[in-house]
Parts: sequence; structure tokens; C-alpha cells
Amino acid sequence: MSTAIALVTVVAVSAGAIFFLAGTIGLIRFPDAPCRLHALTKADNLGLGLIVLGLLPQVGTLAEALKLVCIWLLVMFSGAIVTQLIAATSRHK
Amino acid sequence: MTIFAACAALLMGLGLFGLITNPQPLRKIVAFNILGSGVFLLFGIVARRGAAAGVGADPVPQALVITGIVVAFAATAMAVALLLRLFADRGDTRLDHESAAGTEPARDDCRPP
Amino acid sequence: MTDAASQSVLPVLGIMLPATGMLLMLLVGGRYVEWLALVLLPAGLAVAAAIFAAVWREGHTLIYVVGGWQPPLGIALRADGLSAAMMLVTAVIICATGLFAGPQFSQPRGRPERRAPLVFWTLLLAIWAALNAVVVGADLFNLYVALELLTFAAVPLVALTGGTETIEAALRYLLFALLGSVSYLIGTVLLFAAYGTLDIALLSARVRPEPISWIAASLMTIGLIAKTALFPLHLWLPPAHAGAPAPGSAVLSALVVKGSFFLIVRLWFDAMPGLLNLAAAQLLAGLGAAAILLGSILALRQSRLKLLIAYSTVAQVGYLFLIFPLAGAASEPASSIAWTGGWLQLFSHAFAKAAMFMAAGLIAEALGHDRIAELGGIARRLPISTLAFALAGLSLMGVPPSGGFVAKWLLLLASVMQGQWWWAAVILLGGVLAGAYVLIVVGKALAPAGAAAAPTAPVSRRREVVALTVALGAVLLGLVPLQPSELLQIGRLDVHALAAR
Amino acid sequence: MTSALAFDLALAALVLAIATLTIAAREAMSAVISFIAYGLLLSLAWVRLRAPDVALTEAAIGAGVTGLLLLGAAATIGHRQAGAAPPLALMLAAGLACALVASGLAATTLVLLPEPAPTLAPPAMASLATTGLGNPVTAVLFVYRALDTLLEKVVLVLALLGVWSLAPDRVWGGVARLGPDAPPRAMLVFLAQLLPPVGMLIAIYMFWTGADHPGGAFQGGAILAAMWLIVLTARLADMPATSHPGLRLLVLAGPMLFAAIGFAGWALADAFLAYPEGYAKPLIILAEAGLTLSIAATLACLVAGPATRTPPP
Repeated sequence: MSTAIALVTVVAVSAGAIFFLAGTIGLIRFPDAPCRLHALTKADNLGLGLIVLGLLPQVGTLAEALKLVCIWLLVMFSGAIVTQLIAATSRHK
Repeated sequence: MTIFAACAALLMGLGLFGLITNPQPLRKIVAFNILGSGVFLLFGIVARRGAAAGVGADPVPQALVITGIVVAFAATAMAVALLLRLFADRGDTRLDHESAAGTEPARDDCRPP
Repeated sequence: MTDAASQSVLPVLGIMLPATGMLLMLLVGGRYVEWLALVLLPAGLAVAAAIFAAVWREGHTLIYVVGGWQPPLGIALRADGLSAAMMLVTAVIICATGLFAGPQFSQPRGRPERRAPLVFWTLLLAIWAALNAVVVGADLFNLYVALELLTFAAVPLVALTGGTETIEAALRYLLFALLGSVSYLIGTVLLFAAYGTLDIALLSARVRPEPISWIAASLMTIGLIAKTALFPLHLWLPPAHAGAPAPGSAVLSALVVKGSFFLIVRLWFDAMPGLLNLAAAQLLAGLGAAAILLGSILALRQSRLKLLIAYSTVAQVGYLFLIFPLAGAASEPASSIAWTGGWLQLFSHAFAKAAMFMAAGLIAEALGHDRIAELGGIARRLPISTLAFALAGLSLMGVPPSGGFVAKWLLLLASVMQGQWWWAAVILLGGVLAGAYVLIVVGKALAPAGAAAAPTAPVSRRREVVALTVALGAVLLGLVPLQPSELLQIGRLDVHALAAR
Repeated sequence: MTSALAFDLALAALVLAIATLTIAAREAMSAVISFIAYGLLLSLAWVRLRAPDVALTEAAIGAGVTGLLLLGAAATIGHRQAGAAPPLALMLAAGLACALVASGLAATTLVLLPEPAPTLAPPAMASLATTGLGNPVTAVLFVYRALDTLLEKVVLVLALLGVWSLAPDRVWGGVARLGPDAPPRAMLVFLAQLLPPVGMLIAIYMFWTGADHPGGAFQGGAILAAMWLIVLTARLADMPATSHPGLRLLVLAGPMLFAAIGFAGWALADAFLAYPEGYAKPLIILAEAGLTLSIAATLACLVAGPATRTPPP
């Protein structure tokens, strides 16, 4: 059982890390702000989601699990809005 | 720990270099912050070396760093405010004006009402 | 530190009275600020006098252990003879500055709060709290916080009423001061890492002359030198001190730069007494000598009165550093003579420089400028201010009767007694140069007014009298006996005992 | 152990790389942005050094609020900043000098520090029980070295006074300008409506947990300040005038409360800043509550800067 849980964690966190890597490459290589934001947000939200998912089986208490989910939600929420703001600002220039 | 000790020393060197060579005061202020964080990191290494009595790091240097970070922020805020005022008055922020005080009349004291 | 000491809450009051007073001022704002100042200045003076009296009477250090937590875990405050004297001089100068600034920084009745008065009074009290914290501090990090308090009070004072140049001067001052703080902080953490305490008394027993204490001491000294504006780190001082409003310049030049100097002495004489060797002492004094000569020569070349006075501060601060080779050597009585002379120089310069900046401020207010070349006739218009300037000048030159004379005489005596005659030469040459720049100003002031002289604005007689009284204080310090002061020895580490250890 | 070592190596290399980028950046804005990233990475280093309290402070104040302040400055000053770089010879000399300083400091910390390292952890932990606190860092800040903390609060207030004093005379007591003059974007307003309740909860948690776990007044205050700044930037609330008595009370209440507790200790517990037996923890939490609010107000006002408009009638 514990091996299976560990396997889930390893797979999910690794997948999350790959998404982060892809997002970062996109940030560096894409030509303009909207493209970069596109790469960044897609990859990061999914990447973080996978990492949180992978870590969930490892925590001991419900409170800690809730904290992890809260982190994910907060990052998604603020990320989405900040992306909108950056995109709007870059279009104005 | 050795790694972070080397890192702290390099950060201090980098910050000092930026503080000396950067012509823009705003970037001098950023460099000062890097220099300061290098010094704080040194406190962190000293704290970590002092791990004892069941704690992972000596709490005294940790507390000193927290105080130091707040003081450094206060300093940054004051420097930025001075810089922005300079910018508003003069339109640039260079500090290399050889003090024009020698030729200016004393804009000294606001006279008593 | 000597073993004899007594518990007293007075050092805490010395810090907290002005500090909480400053917070209160900001809270009530408006006209209440001056009323508070009217209460707080005498109260603070009373605390300083009480500390002075207690140390004098009991003949040993006052100690307060904050919160009951003994060092090394907690923080102690110590008031030795030197702290007591510093606190008293600080209190007197601050109160005199308050009297002098009263009419200049007052809130009009029934109008919205004005900026300059509120800021000035709060900063004045903040400087006071910081200086008291510096002189009674006994913990190196607590002293760092006190130093930052001092810097953060001094920098806005520079930019209080001036134009763009003073903002620039304030920014440059801040950058120098911050670099100094960082350097001091590195030394502090190294000492903690090596000896496990920040308490000065504990450090003095633990510090050994080894590389790490050398590195720490050098870094801390460099940082403090930047804040004291010792040559070659003096560049920030003249524009900053000349740009502040007159009462601000008085406090900055008379007291603020002395705070960091005080810490250099604490460091070498109290925290790391075994470390001060001939080379370090000669190096510090060498920089001091360079400051005396360069500062004086630059003062001679100034065309504006306030800048001249500010460069004179650069020079006079140089004398203080002669204390290291002259008082650091274990050859009594020369060492004690130099110790007394050095501190007397600090006190008499505090009085003289405060008086000079006050007088210069009044002259600038009357004329609308402070160009030395156009001072003609001012002696007739403002005789009291001119007299105050001249009396203060006597002390800077080291001419009897004045505190500056006694101070320089004692330093001269000590340097001759110890065979370090080169410092004697510098002291004499510095006196001659000071005479030259004071006489230039006084000569211009006594000259008849030019044909195109502008009409002068009236200045308050009361403020002129304050300036004159402060200048007389510098003269009266010349009445102290020409011998080592016992008060200044209270709580001082016994150099002989140390050498024997 | 080796994976931890590899992580530390990678982290240190990354921190140094971003610091270099920050120093070498051509534009002030790029420097500031990489500085923020630098601060966040540095807080990871603090976690690795087993100093989570410092990590939180570094992230909240060192990177967060400082970053906000610098961003505002960089945006105002913009690109008109092309100050000439110093001559190459000077750069080389400075570089050499700084390399010497860095290697000297590295050698000092790596070679000269004594083994075993002196530490105050045992006495700090031994007295922890008498304070009723669980977090030794909070005990140092509010019990053993409370005077430092009190004076540092005064420093913060003084910095605010210094910043406010840079307002021109005619707008003294007026309102600071925050963000651009254009009306705020709808998205920002949305953020300012949704995030602050969550942020306030986190801030209160951070201050409350500080007695026993990593956290405290500084970190909570910084988060609270950030929430207030978001609300102000979105114009959901008016920036109070710097002469507003309520604002001044908010800024000063914490330090004054702390000082009052200090004096009460003198009267009731034999020493300034001592706590009567058994009342240490409640008194510290009371002081921290006041300080959290005051720190939040002070930090936000420091970021907003001096007044630029006359006060509303």
C-alpha cells in the first residue's frame, strides 16, 4: 500500500515538475507577453496542481491537506488575475 | 552550511560591487539590499552553527536578523522617498552633481512667522 | 568595567522618556507638540542631571538589566562616568537648541498643522533618545539599533527645510550611513560567532588578540568612521550639515557625529581592550591628523559661512582620534591626561559648534544669504551673534580661556610626555589654521558694510542670547582644572591591570 | 544526505545567479523584478538553515514589501535613468576590491570561526518555560531582547516620519498617491474584493501562531499591509490623509502599547520590560496584536510614500 502511495507521489510530483519546466522554457522562448503568459499560467497551474496532488497522500492530518489545497487555490486565483492585469497592461503599451 | 557561508560572502561582494559601481541611485539601493541580505545570511549561518538544546538553530541570531530585515526595509523606504523627491524636483536622480552648495545662496531658515 | 556598580532605572528613563515623548508628539500633533517639548526637554535634562549626580556621588557605574534578563541572553544598560558626562552635555545642547529653535519652529494658532515644526521637534527628541541609547548601550546589537535610530533621525533633519541640494545631501548621507551600518553589523556577527556574546563587559573578558577579532574590529571601526565622517569618509558631511536648518546643523555637528565616535572608543577601550596596539592607534590618529589639516584647509577655501563651519567639524572631529595613541598607551599619567583632553575636546567642540551654527543661522536669516564675502557690517547689526561666533571660534582655535584650549593643551601635554611629538605639531598647526578661518569670518563681519548692502531682516534677541550662552558654555569649560578628570575615569577599564593580566 | 547537499548547491547557485542578474541588469525595472525573485529564493535558503521565522520575514518584508516599494520607484523613474557607467578601470578596481572582500569574508567564516560554535540556544531554551511561549525566536524578540524590538519599532515610526517629511509644505497632512491616476481595472477590483478576507485570516493566524510556532507580528503585519495596499490601489477604500488622527493612532498604538507594557513591568515586575509571573504570554500576545496592526499601517504608509495631494476638507 505504502509503495503504491509513494509511487503516486513520485509520478505526480515529477509530472508537475515537467510542467513547470515547460512553462519556464515557454516564458523564456516565446516572443511576446501574451504568449509567454499563456505558457506560464497553463503550465504552472497544472504543475502546481499535480505537485499538490502528489503531496496530499503524504500529509498526516486533514488540516495540513487543507492547507496544501488552499495554497493551490490561492496561487491559481492570484495567478489568473495578475495574468489578466499584465496582459491588459502590455496591450496598452 | 559551508555552501551558504560561501554564498553569503559572495552576495556581500556582489552587493558591495553594485553599490560602488552602479550609477543609478535606485540600483544602488537594490544593491544595498543584496549586500544586507548577504550579511543576514551570515547571521543565519552563525545561528545554524549554534544548533543545540533541541533547536535547529540558535534563536538569538535569528531574532537579530528579523530586527535587521525590518530596519533594512525602513532604510530602503527612506532612501526611495528621498530619491523620488529628488526625481520630482530635478527630473533625474544622479548623485554626481558636484555639490552646487558653494554658489547657491543659503536657502537656510524658514523665517519665524 | 570595574566591579562596583549599582542598579538604577535612570538609564532606561534616559532612552524611553524622549522616545515615548516623540511618539506622543506625533500622536497629538499641531500646537500640542510645542507644549510637550516644553515639558519633555526639562524632564530629560533632569534625568541626565540625576544620572550625572548619581555616578558622581557613588563613584561607580550604574547598571540596568532590562527585563531582568542577564547578559549574554538579555541586554544590559551601563552608565559609567563617560556616559554620564556625555548624557549631560547632550541634554544641555538639546535643551539650548530647543530654546533657540522655539520661535523658528512654532505652530501658528488656529491654523492647520505645519510640517516643519512637527518634524523638527519629533526628530530632536528622536536624536536625543538615540544618543542616550548609544552612550548607555552595553550590547553591540542594541547599539546597532540605537545607531540606526540616530541615522534615521538625522537624515530627515538634513532635508527639513532645504531645496534640492539638501535632498541630495541627505540621500548621500543615508547611503554612507547605511554602508557604515552594514560594515558594523558584519563585525558584530563575527564577534558573536567567535565569542558567543554581544555584551561589551563579557566580550572584554573573552576577546583574544586573534585574526577574527581583528577582522571584526576593523569592519566595525570602518563602519563607524563612515558615520563619524573621519577623513577619508567625510565627503557626505559638509553639504549635509550646511544644508540643514540652523538648529538642525547645531545638533548634527555638535552631537550626532559624536555618537558613532563614542562607539569607536567603546569598542577599542571597553569591548576589546587587549586589541588596541600601536599600529592601529597610530593609523586612526593618522587619519585624524589628516582630517585636521585637510578639513581646516578646505574650510579656509569656502565662500559660504555654513559650509566653512561644516568643514571645521571635519577638522575638529580629527582631534578626537588622537585619543587612541595617546590614551591607549599604558603610561600614566599621560594616558589619563590624554583621555580627559580628548573628551574635553568633544564636549567643548559640542558647545562651540552648536553656538557657531546658531550664530551663522541668525546671520543668514538677517542677511538672506551666508556668503562670507558679503558679511560686511553684520557685527554692527548683530553684535551678540557675532560675539557668540567669535567666542566659539576661540574654543576651536584652542586659545585661552576656553574649553578647547584646555582640551588641546592636555592632548599636547600627553603627546609630549609620551614622546609622540608629531601629534603635538599637528595640534598646533590645526590651531593656527582654525585661527585663520575664524579670523577671516570675524574680520569680514567687523568690516564696514558695503555701499550696496541689502537691508537686513530683524532677528529675535532671545535667540541671539541663546547662541551667546552656548558659546559661553564652551568658554566656561576652560575653567575645569588642568588635570585628569576623576569622573571620566569611573567605570573605565584599568589599563595597568589589563597589561598585567 | 547527498540529495540535500545537491539541493543546497543548486539553491545557492541559483541565488547567486539571480543576484548577479540583479546587479548587472541594465534597467532599474529588470533589476527590481529579479530582486523580488532573489528574495523569494533566499527565503528557501532560510528554511534550509532551519530558520523558518526568518524565512517568513524575508519573504514577506525582504522580498514582498521591499519589492513593492522598489517596483513603485522604478515605475515612477522609468527609463530616463541612463547614468553613465563608471570607467572600465574603476569597474575593474572595484571588482577586484569586492572580490577580495568576498574571499576574505568567506575565508573568515569558513576557517576562523571556532569549533564548537558558541551558542545561546541552551539558556534560551532553558528559560522558555518561564515565558509560556513555545517559539524561542519570539521569546528572544519579546522577552530576552525586548528592548531591541521596542527600539526597532521606534525606528520604523521614525522612518515613516522621515518619508512623510518629504512632502512639500503645501500638501502637508495630505494624501499619498498610490498607483497610477487612471481608474483601476475591473480585474484588480475583483482581486481586491476577494483576496483581502483570506489574507486577513492568514495574517491573524500568522500573528496568533507566532507565540508557539514560526510566525509573529512582523510577518502578520506585512501580509495585512499587502492586503490594505491592494484595497487602496483598487480604490475600494480611500487612502487616509497623513494628518488623519485615526491613521496616526494606528501607526503609534502598537509601539506605545509595547512601551506601556514595558513600564508596567517596571511597576509590577521589578524591571522595565519584565512580565509579571504567569502573565507573560497574554501580555506578549496583547503587545503583538497592537504591533501587528501598527506594523501593517506603517509598512503600507511607507510604501505609499509622502503626501502629494492636499487633505480633503
